[in-house]
Amino acid sequence: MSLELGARVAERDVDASFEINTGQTVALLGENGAGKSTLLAVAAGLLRPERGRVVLDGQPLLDTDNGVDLPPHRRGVALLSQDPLLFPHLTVLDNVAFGPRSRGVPRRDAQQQAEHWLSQVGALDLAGRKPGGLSGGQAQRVAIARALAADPRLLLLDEPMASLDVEVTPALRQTLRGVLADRTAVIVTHDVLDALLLADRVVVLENGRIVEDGDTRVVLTRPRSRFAARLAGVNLLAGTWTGDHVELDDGGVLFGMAAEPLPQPGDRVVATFKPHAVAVYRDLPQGSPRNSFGVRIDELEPLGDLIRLRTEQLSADVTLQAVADLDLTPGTWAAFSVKATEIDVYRLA
Amino acid sequence: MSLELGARVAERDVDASFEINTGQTVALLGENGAGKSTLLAVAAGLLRPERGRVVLDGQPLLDTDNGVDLPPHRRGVALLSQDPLLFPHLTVLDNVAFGPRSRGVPRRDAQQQAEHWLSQVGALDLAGRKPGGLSGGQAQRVAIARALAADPRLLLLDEPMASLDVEVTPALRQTLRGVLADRTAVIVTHDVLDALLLADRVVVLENGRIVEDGDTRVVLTRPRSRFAARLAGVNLLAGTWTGDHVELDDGGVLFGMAAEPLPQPGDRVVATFKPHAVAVYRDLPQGSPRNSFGVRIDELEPLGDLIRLRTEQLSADVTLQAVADLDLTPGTWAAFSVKATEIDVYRLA
Amino acid sequence: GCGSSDDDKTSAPKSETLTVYAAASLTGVFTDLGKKFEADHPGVKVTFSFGGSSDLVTQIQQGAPADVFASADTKNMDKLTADGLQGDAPENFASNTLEIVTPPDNPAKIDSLDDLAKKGVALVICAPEVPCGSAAQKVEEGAKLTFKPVSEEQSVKDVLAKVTSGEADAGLVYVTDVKAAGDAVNGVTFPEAASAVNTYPIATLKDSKHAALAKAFVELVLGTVGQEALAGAGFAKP
Amino acid sequence: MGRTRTVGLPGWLYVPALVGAVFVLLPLVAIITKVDWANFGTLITSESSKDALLLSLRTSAATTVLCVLLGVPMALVLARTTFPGQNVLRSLVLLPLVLPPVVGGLALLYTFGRKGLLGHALEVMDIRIAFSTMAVVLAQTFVALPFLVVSLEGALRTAGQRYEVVAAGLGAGPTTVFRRVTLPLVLPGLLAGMVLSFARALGEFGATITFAGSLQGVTRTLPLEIYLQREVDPDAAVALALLLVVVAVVVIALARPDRREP
Amino acid sequence: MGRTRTVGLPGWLYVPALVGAVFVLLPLVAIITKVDWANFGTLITSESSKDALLLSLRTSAATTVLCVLLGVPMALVLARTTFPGQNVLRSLVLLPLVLPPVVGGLALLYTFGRKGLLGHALEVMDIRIAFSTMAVVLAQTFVALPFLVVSLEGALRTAGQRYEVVAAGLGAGPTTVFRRVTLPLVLPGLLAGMVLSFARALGEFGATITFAGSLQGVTRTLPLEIYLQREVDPDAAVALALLLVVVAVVVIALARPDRREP
Ligand SMILES: Nc1ncnc2c1ncn2[C@@H]1O[C@H](COP(=O)(O)OP(=O)(O)OP(=O)(O)O)[C@@H](O)[C@H]1O
Ligand SMILES: Nc1ncnc2c1ncn2[C@@H]1O[C@H](COP(=O)(O)OP(=O)(O)OP(=O)(O)O)[C@@H](O)[C@H]1O
Ligand code: MOO
Ligand SMILES: [Mg+2]
Ligand SMILES: [Mg+2]
Repeated sequence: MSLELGARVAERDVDASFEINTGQTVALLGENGAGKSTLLAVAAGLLRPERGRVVLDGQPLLDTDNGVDLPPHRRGVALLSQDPLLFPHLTVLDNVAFGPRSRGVPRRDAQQQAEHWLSQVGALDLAGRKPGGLSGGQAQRVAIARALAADPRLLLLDEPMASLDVEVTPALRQTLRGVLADRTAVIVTHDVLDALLLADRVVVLENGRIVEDGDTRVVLTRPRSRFAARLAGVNLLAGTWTGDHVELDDGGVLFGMAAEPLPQPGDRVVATFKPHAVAVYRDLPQGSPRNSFGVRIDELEPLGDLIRLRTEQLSADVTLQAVADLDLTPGTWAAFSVKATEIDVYRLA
Repeated sequence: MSLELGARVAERDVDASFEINTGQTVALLGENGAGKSTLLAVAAGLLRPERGRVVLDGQPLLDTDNGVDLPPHRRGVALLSQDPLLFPHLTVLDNVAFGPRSRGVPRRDAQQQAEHWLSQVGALDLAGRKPGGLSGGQAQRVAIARALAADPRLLLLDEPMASLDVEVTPALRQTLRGVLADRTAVIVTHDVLDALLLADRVVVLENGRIVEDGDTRVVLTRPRSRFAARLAGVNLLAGTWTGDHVELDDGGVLFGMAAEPLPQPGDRVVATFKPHAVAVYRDLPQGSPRNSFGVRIDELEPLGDLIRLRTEQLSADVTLQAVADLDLTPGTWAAFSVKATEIDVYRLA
Repeated sequence: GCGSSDDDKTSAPKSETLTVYAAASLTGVFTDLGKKFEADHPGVKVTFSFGGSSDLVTQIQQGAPADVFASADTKNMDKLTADGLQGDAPENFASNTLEIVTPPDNPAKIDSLDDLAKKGVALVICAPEVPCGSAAQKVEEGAKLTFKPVSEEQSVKDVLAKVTSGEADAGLVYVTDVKAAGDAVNGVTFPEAASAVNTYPIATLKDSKHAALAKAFVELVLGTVGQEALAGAGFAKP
Repeated sequence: MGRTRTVGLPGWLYVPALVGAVFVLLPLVAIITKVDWANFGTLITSESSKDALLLSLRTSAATTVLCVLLGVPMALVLARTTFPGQNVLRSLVLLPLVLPPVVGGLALLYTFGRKGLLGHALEVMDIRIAFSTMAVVLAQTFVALPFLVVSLEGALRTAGQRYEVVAAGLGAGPTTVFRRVTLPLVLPGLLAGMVLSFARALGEFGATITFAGSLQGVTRTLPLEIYLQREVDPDAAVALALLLVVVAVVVIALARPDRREP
Repeated sequence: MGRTRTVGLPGWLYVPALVGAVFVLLPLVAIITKVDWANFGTLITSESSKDALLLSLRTSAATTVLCVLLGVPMALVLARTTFPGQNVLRSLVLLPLVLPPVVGGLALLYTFGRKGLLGHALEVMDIRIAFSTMAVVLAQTFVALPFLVVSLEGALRTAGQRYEVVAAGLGAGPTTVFRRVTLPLVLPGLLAGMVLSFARALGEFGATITFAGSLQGVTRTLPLEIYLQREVDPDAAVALALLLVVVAVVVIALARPDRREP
């Protein structure tokens, strides 16, 4: 294990710990206030937790039990925080060259490196400007370049893609992908695409505790937490396995296919199914899908050529035609119906 | 016309002007640095342009030609900027109650209103906190509540949804939808969903100039600018109409269906088609679709159950199966092929 | 001064500096005498440090490089001799008596010492703690009067300033101060002044590196030239 | 509790910092060694000492209030508006700092004295300022005002106007912005300025003696009393100086706000 | 050019601001009315005046340098570290502000004088500080240092540590952070502090006359010369005071940085 990051910060109700391998990238997901930035601050040495342990490539950076606490500049950890915080007195170029210069790289080389990273984020034309004269997205790009140019042993990115435009996002994601490929990194994001494309692993935080931790694709296809399910765009319902079906926590009953490792009666389980698999009717149907729910439609979202219908707990993807035929608008009552074969049931760890 | 907003700021290379009706919401789109925040700052009275005109419901707020320039607090314009800027010395509740209190609402009523808006953004539990103790997304939500509570005649929202988690985004979008329904508002966003669901009109800025301005659905289904096309997720190619086909700016030829108003030979046109309509092969095919391009695949993005293939200019949506069969990875060369019936050709205004 | 190189009788005109610490009230006279002394002793420069007598004593006690000290009262000179810092024994070279001072137009119509005790006269005198104040107190007690001053100043110059600025109707200062102030004030002499005479002593200092020059300067002050200059400024014989 | 981390200072920096601290503290120690402890109590509790101390505290407090009333608006105008000649005005407002206090006192006499610029006007209104406690307050305010203006203007500029602009956008008029945003945000700077002006007023000597004179209980503040005692009883002067130091330390420590990082 | 908008000030605020400005400026006008313009040139160009002016400029410049060398580290230690007794230390460092300068001069004498705390040690090393130009610089530094420390500490606290923390995260050690981030960011505050200390040094009188004495060309600075001239030639004193004011205004105006909103 190459990065071990654990911290307890009672004041913020955060108590979490995870490990990743050298060269791996982990996506840290979770709702606002879950504790994502807090964990990054501990890793970067900006916040001293009551108890914490940060070990990078075998070197303890922080170990409250043994009184180890390296200052930030000796950790080799670069943090791109949610606020770009570009040095206001330096030009964009000098901001990006700051990391290399601090490592002792000669001025000209540092500036060349800075130019390289600025061009990678599509901001080379801003090199001579002062941060005060940048737009929000421009500042964010420069901050990304500055973090990357620092060439740290551990890279921490807190919502790097927020406030970037659609023109630059795919290209930048591509750049980050290259940069993160052979680098130990933690990336905080609210975007499932970032997680899917950039991270090998996903850690999901809820109220300061880790509720899910695993391979990205596994977590996003077989989510065990509501948050991951929401993020992955699949429907997730929690309940108890009876041996035959799931007794949902809110009282209903759900039939589905139990997946390996098979749950035992009484086990806690989650049932997941894709929005695509949901058939929508105006009235509760009679027929083969044994799983039907009366729902109130909250929201309609276009999704490619389809429309995603959202209810309080579930989503269904239907065609525009269906929306028109059924006259679905926010507020309408409808019936969602799912075939049991489309439902996967997993035992919770 | 109820809001007229025009400004020239040479220093930032911005020169744009548009109008909207009372109660309408316009989405201001454009790449980073296009001038979106600049226009909002002019409307709010925070930036004085060399030339500018802001008229709200017939009352001139700014008119450089006639020397009118109302101070910000007398404009009835609330701006939610990209940086939340919550007052650090006031609690969250008092921050949100600040607007009502400034309007002269008694303390208790103002606090009740504040509580209402806090609950709307899912931040009621933060009411007693100081802004210094909020996470990035929490602060953003409070800032939204504060802007809404000010109950302005004109509401300006600069990327309100950035850094919000997936749990809260749909609900908040729903809230904003209700709030914006009967309100004159300008919303800056990088998210097509926000534009689609919240705005009646779309204005697209490029390099400080307006390149597109129209009904949201029209702009997003028949985009005339590269940026709008990218945002809408459709492919867009520009060229000249010959009377029979489009001569593309980069040299190729494209056959498509000319839409009303019919272009005349020599007219500048744009051709658009959906990623869904693109068939993908490993080699250039012989057959009915006369439009084929050799492309290098840059990126694969999951999109619901499909995969979106991105090239430098075009996108194609294909099934996972197809990706596997054709062994498509970033860097592969492939052929994109589109039937002429799937291509719409519009005359540029 | 353990036999330092202070043999100034050598005629070689090497540049030497004599440093004189003198009470502030001597500023005018001593500056002139200094010029005279320089003329008589080519190659010698006289510099003065003028200040309140007690400040000067403190400084000399802390090692100030003074060759001569001229005090405005015997009390401060006594502090110096108590520490054994004087060279030759101090000698009195002048004295000063009090005089009433009023603005030129004399708005309160002050003619005598008794008038100072009148109601409504804005009188300013020195605080009893400083030499001119103790003199004023002596005069007051001697005449069996009770002054109601609006201010008890720290120094004679502060009293004078209040009168020249027209702020005060009358003040008690030294004869020399009235003379120095010229047209800016009006002086009123009074017989009771004789009961409080302030004596000025002068001495060379033990640590002086220019003992002979210092002695010469003291002699100049005590001699006819010095006495004439002092008389010209209004000082009386000791 | 989790603590936000401070970036360390370079080690070499502590050397000059220590030299500086010693340089300032050693003279204070020197004073303490000179104190005649046996008679300390009686020295500082004499009638005149108590009068002087009380007068000093009263006038310094009044001065601080006056500095706030005049200085806060001045700092705001300097920091938040631009007008031609602003830089010259700012330099001029700083002048009482550079003027030797005695000259400052003279200047006040030339202004408010019986024969001063405003003398006639004041006489007509039957206001006599010289030799009154009011004169002490004016003299102290004259020398202390720049301290408040300078430190508050600095705080206002550093704080910037971002929050004020937000408040205006929410509909708050200038007075509301001033009361609910500007003032609370620069409170630490204001308190620092108040401490500085109080301290400067407490130590003021030259301008007071020149403009206000020196009468026990009316115009003779503690510094004047110290100066006077020095003539007759250096022990008493040293004891009083120490008293002044203690009073200042107490006031400064009490007034010091709980300054947390913003 | 597009201009960022300032939020207006409440109108009533201009009244006290004007009163304050008049209160500070009127005495200066009063001085000017007292100047004997006919002889102004000869009064200020006398040998002793020139000596005094030069000495004042030289010593004040040296004082400013010394204040920067000692004060910047002190301000950093006060603003960026925490240690027990810090608040007491801060109050003590402020003390020269509150000490009447004459008492400050006495304290310096008790420290560096022949019979002072360090007197013996200095004598052994054959260093004579009191009554030399060095003594003037020390006296001025003693009274001017708190100005630099206070204004810089305020600037450091207001600027916060966010950028320093970012710099450390990018791998910059404490010295690099200090040189490339901290110092440039608080430059306006540092310049303000330097102006204040220079101004205070230029006007210093009481501590200088007590600790350094008043020898022409060696220790008699402009304020001392003014005081002396008042004894013999009040016109000359007023002329010199005006000269001091002009010098101060010029220096302050030259040093004033182009302070833009951050
Ligand atoms: N400086 C602070 N002092 C005290 N509590 C804080 C502070 N900053 C954040 N918190 C609290 O700690 C918890 C975790 O905050 P953190 O910033 O780590 O959240 P986050 O997961 O990064 O959220 P977001 O997605 O909104 O950025 C939140 O409840 C927040 O309110
Ligand atoms: N304070 C400023 N001074 C000078 N130029 C500025 C300033 N702020 C922004 N600019 C420049 O003006 C242009 C428009 O900036 P603006 O902030 O309006 O962009 P934007 O459309 O809001 O971008 P984003 O999506 O990144 O927020 C940009 O080129 C930017 O660099
Ligand atoms: O020198 Mo004195 O002490 O003027 O009276
Ligand atoms: Mg966060
Ligand atoms: Mg913007």
